[in-house]
Amino acid sequence: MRYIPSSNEERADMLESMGVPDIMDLFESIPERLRLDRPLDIPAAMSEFDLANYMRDLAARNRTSVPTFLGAGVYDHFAPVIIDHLALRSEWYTAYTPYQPELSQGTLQAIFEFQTLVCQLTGMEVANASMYDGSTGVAEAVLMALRVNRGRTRIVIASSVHPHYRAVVKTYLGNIDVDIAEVGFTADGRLDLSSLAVDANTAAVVVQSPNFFGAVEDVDAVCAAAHDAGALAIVAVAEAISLGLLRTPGDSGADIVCGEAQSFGVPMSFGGPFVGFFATRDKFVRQMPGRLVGRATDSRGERGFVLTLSTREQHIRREKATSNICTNQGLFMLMATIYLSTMGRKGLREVAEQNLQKAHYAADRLSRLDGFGLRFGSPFFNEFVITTPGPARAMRDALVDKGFVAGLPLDRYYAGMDDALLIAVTETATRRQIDDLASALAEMGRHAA
Amino acid sequence: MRYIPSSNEERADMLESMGVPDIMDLFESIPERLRLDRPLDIPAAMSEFDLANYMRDLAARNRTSVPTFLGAGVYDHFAPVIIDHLALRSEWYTAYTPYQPELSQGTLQAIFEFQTLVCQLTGMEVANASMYDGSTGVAEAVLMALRVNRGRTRIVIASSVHPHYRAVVKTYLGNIDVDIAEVGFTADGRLDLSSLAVDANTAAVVVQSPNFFGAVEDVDAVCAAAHDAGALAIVAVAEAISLGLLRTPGDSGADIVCGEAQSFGVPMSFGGPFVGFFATRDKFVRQMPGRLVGRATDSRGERGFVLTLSTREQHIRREKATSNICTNQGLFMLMATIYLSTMGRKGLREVAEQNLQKAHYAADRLSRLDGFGLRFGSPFFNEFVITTPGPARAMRDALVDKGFVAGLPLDRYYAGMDDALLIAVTETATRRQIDDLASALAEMGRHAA
Amino acid sequence: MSAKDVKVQAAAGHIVRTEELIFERSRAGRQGYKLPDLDVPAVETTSLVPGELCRGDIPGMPEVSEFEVVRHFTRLSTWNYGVDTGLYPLGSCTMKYNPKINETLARLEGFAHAHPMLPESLSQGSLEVIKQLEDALVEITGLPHVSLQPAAGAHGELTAMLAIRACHAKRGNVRKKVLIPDSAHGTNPASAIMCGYEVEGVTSTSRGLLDPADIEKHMDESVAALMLTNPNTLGKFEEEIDKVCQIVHAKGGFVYMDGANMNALMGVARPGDMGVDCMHLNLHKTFSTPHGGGGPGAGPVGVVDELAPFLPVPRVVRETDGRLRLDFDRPDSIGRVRAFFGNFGVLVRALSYILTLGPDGLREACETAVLNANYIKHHLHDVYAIGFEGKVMKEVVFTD
Amino acid sequence: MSAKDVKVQAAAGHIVRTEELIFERSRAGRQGYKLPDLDVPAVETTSLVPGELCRGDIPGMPEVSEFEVVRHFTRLSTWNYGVDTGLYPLGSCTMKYNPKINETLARLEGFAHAHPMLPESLSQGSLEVIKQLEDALVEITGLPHVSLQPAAGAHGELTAMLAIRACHAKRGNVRKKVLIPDSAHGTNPASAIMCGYEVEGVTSTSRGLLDPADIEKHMDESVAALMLTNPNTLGKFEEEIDKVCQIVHAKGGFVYMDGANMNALMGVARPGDMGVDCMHLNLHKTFSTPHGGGGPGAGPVGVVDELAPFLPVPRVVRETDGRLRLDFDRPDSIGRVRAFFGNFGVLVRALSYILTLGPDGLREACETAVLNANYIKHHLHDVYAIGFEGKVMKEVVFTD
Ligand SMILES: Cc1ncc(COP(=O)(O)O)c(C=O)c1O
Ligand SMILES: Cc1ncc(COP(=O)(O)O)c(C=O)c1O
Repeated sequence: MRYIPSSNEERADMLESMGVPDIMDLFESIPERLRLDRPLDIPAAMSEFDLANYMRDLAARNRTSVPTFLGAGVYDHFAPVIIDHLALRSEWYTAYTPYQPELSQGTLQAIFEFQTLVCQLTGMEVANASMYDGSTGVAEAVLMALRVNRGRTRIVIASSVHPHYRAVVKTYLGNIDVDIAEVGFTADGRLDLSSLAVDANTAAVVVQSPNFFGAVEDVDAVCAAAHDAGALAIVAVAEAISLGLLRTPGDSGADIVCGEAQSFGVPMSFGGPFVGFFATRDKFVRQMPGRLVGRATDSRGERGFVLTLSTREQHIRREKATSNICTNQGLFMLMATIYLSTMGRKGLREVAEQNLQKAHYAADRLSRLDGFGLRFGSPFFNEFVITTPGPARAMRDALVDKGFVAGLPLDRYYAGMDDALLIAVTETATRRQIDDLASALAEMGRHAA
Repeated sequence: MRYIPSSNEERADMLESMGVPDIMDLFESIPERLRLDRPLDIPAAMSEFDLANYMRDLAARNRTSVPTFLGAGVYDHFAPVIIDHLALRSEWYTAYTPYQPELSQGTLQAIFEFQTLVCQLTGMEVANASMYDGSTGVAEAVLMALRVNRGRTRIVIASSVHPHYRAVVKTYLGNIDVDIAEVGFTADGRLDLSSLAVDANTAAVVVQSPNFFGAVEDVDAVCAAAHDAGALAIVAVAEAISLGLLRTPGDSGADIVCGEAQSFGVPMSFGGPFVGFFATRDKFVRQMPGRLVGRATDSRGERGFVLTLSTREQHIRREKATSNICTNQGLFMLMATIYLSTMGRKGLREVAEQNLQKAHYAADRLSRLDGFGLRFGSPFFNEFVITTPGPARAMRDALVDKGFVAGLPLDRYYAGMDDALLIAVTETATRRQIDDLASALAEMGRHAA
Repeated sequence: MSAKDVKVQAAAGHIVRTEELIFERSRAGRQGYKLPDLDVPAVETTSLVPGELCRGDIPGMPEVSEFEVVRHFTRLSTWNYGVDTGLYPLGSCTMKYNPKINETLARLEGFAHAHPMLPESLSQGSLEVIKQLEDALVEITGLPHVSLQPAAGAHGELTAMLAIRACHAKRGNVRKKVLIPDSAHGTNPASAIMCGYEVEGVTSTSRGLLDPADIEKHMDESVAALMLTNPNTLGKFEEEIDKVCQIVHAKGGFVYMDGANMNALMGVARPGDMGVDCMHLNLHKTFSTPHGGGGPGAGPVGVVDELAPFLPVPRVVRETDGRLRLDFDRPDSIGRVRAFFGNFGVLVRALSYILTLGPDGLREACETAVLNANYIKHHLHDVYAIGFEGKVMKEVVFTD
Repeated sequence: MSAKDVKVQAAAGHIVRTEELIFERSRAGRQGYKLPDLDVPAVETTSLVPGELCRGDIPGMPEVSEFEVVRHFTRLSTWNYGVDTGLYPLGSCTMKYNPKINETLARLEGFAHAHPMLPESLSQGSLEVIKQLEDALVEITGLPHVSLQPAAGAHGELTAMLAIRACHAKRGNVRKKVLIPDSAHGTNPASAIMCGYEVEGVTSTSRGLLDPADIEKHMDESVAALMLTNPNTLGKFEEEIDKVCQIVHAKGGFVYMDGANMNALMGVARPGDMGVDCMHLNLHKTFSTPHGGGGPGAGPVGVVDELAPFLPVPRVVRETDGRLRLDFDRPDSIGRVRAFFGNFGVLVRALSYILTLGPDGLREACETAVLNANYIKHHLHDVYAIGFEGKVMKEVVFTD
């Protein structure tokens, strides 16, 4: 087996040196009755050449070359190629979790830089080394809020939060005695402040902005409402590029900001691996889940980086840990850090601007088509919902044959949204593609009418 | 410009610190009359995103997905993917020529390993750090032979040597007073020993094996004939995989072995960059062109590697150098070294065996088709010439539409070979592809008949 | 700021002796990117989003050239040590070779550029990867249902424990506690707690193993599950695991096995055959996917039939015509444990590994790991004190 | 064996302190590869090729696992220093950033997997790369014909000098010698000699420049060409280059310019406008393609109309319908200087660089290089003695 350094001969020699006649003698502690008495029934070993062809064939069965206007928490952004070149340096990806600082200064400094960038982007004070993804980050944020507001047993979450995120929160909270209340949205697609009831038993209010419909929420108002009742305000961000343009959740008063950083140079990869980010206020740091890296100075005054405050973590506190998270998304955290370093102060703003402009151009074009319209009237970033003449799902399917994935039909996510299509437009969509989509939709519209 | 570290502001500061009002003042030594008074007329700067699309479009205009049976000095072999992963480590490809050993031990040790591998494969005593490619290697070998046999002014070269190699020899020798005699081939496609005339004025005889037709030459006999007249025997190898199976040129008596190592893990890349190898006998080392790395021991007994015998080189001897070669094919030498290390002693043999077996299977199938036959009867490695019913070029062109590149028509290279197609079959050709080619040819044959 | 300043003894020296923070390389006006020109008519930003919803400039964010980014992260990388740099004889975490071909395949355009919300008809390649990997892991673990959704080992533990709890709930009694040996990885108790269970410790014998009699004592109707690690964190196989499982089952409990050390069993024995009800695997250990300096991982969960209805949604199902689809209609499911379908890129790598090794290769990897561990034990036996006597599996504990 | 054992003062220390030769890692039976099974009926080898034409085993060749190959070359690499590792202020050789995107693009399947003998109709992409790069270099150098065939700078020198000689030959007198300043790179005289010329040295003035009066003295009907470097190896621009060219031309000679230092002129001045007849460029310097630890490079040659017929075959020609083809019908050509069409993969990178920078970027790169060199000169002026006074271009010579 070409991945195993030693040869059969060497292994025989090793056995001999130990006075062990047969390799199976080393498995003597596994009782005969518990051993598998046949070879595994999986495909026979493939050569690299055959494997590459096999996987290439599988990959080709995904049709990824059609222009898609899909978003819904995963965005097709431009990623500078240096990200992949750098992340492919094996010192990064073959390294272990940075428990031994003397072998891990590279990873530790990168985490420190990531944490700092997350703080800059969110307007928060402290950030961790990453969560599995945006959805689990929100669930962990809610658990954290329950620790901070110990005794409170109610959570309010906007139904304009990504349906997957809400589902994960429900799964995570399913077995503890907590009440999850959903607050609906107004006709313009934003959290309905008038029905937002935060009481003294509410540990946190969760809002996402831009929300699942792409609309920019009035985060200041939501935070204020939460704070008025002593609840924490949790702000989720599924489209991290928006942080380059929109008012920071920190400025709006958020206590916890968490979300998905896939937009920062991470491939869509059928939904993962991604990288969740998580930031909060200094005063809550001991309740924060996940790893945290701090700057250290040695006796000679030289700088170094170490895992810090690890008493919060499961490998120290076992039953009392803030979370069970251990392995997180190290390498993809690195990729996001490289992305942000490359785009930098100006670039992130410019990408965000281009998303805003292109999405509005598209929304304008599509909503003018006969039979189509914008579902919601509130300000949006790079995603919006259009109403279609007839069922959106059928229309989406028909357009696939014309070479487009026009967006996500919302029928499965919200009642009464059979005619709603969620459309994302990033900087990678060309005007030509948008115009072509408009023409194709217009034609569909004429047939539907 | 994103590749330039400094900003406009910084550059302005630098100018100021030097008391220089305008950057153009630094160009004052270029007289006004010699300056370009307009911007260059080349396409405007592209973003990475646009560039990637642009080049992807160009690449897609090459049709490389059709199975090809082309060889003729460039072979489609399997290359383990680790080659590219390792060669993409920037310590390798962004390093300079290893003039400073303290910054270049990696490159120097790799060269040493390459040289050693080349010696093992060719059966020779000393090898250099690489030549541009196989063709220029042969030309340099001839020049070297003229230095070794100073005073002799004749070279004999087999016409079964790759036509490009012969052309390059002609170009390199065009301006010195040397006579190039070609010796033809027999009906079985090998150098015609009976008409090989080596006289006391002949500095070298050049033979290629396997030769351009894929046939294995009687290298022992050619070397003996050369040696009988005091000439050097130069053996060229265009298909380096053959070294895993065929008698080494060193054992056959070669004085210089040179050739193309593209087969060792180097992509075909429309003909370059490749990597020429060059080996000779210890006694001729001072006449050898190119760089040579030796093992050094420091005062503490530690091992290191250094460029050695550089008095042969142009940067020391200027007019008296053995060659003008300076930059060679460093990175591709590394790739070949990684290939050979990975395949190793057994793997190279196994690849060679598979080439032999598949090529003979193909030759057998194709030569049995009505109207087709084998042009030559001598033993061959992985390449052979078939005769076609009707012009081979037209047949090749017609087959392209059926999704094959069936081989190389030889009409442009040899008179009287209008019906000859040079076909290479490597380990990457599947039996299925060979069978399909046979069926397609059979059908063509029926139409031609 | 996230900076926590700590004093340590001595920072490690290195050939690249200094590397600033990326922020310290920043100078106003430097630029590392270039975007295509905007190809739609530009409209005033504030006419699209009201000014009060917008942020200003991002103070502190770096401004550096592309070249500086490259140098920075190249230099930083050289401060890391990884399996490609040299031997990494770390217990439990199975630092094995991360095959390069897997990195290449996970980056194939068709995989890397696949949006998870593409219609199923355009995602058959991804669904095949998931299905084929599930099938292979079913065979390797001997557990008939596998979910690939969990993002890491601890996430797999959580998922499995949630399924156990849901099953107990469905039966009418969620029960109160989970038995966990002291030597278990810290994530085990933390995961159990997250599912709302109390943790009760069980101790191992002087031979470093679980004692069935002791388990018998702990076991009653209030115990939802026993979480054990096998081979355990001392590197030893639980010789009476089948008996332990019978004891737990007899009282209506489930046995959860932490499969992080599965490298020492692959192809030789299957937890499903031992009576284990559910387990997680760490693909970033046993199945060669990179540790990545702390992730991403993947922590698939395998379960017996009884627990299958509770696995997370969606499940990948093969239709009679061979096509694959996503099944969301699982009323008993614990729901989603994360958005989308797991760390798909990691799954591509793990499948590639399994296809490369095949049945013989997996077993060879297992045998070689066990051999190497015992070899080290044998030859260091005189130098260090061995924590516990007897044959070890893939790791060995020394004390000094 | 190729081993030459040398004694040196001290081998450099390093974090990866030891790494054996790959041969020393070898053990019988280790294996780093797996091939697909042979899918045609296997026939006895000796029935295909007679035994006496075959070799035995290959003694000494390594037997190592894939993992060991990876570790070996990873560890070795860390002993190198490159532009990604840190500043590389090397004169003449223009160590500039090697953009990563260029590496990616050169590896596109359509380029990397293109066989050079594919019919032209299947190679239009490659031919476009060649044509478009030629066109850009024509504009940058001001010389109307460019050949991309030479594999490196020295190879370009040889190609150009062969063309000059062929042109003289066609005129009836190949001439005898070539004038070369003492300060020229060693490849210049070596290339001239390879073309059968004698070399005559010319000395520079105390300002480090050529003296037209001196050239005038050397120049007669026996001189085939003057080979100069501009900016020269002292980093200075030849201020009277146009006069020098006139002097050489007046006697029927050609002026060859070594363009290895073109980085300091790009976009600001063009050799073709100065009277230069031919030159080479080093794409692995000025146009950002990697040095690769000693190659591969590419050394395109640009020439005036008079020398164009002598350029190597084949030439890429655009048909009236826009398609490209290879033109072999060039009776005066010096022939082939290498097999196929040059270091194509390097050409892809250089074209990518030029398209990325555009006219403004190329000029900015040039200006910045000249600024940096003068800045160093200015600020180190008091510390070291400057070899020659006056403004420098992209490099500066210090003596100590
Ligand atoms: C025995 C054991 N269980 C569980 C885990 C947790 O896995 P992860 O870090 O992937 O969450 C680990 C590894 O850290 C482990 O070694
Ligand atoms: C001035 C000059 N001329 C010519 C060359 C030769 O170029 P190459 O090494 O590519 O053959 C070099 C570089 O080494 C050089 O600096």
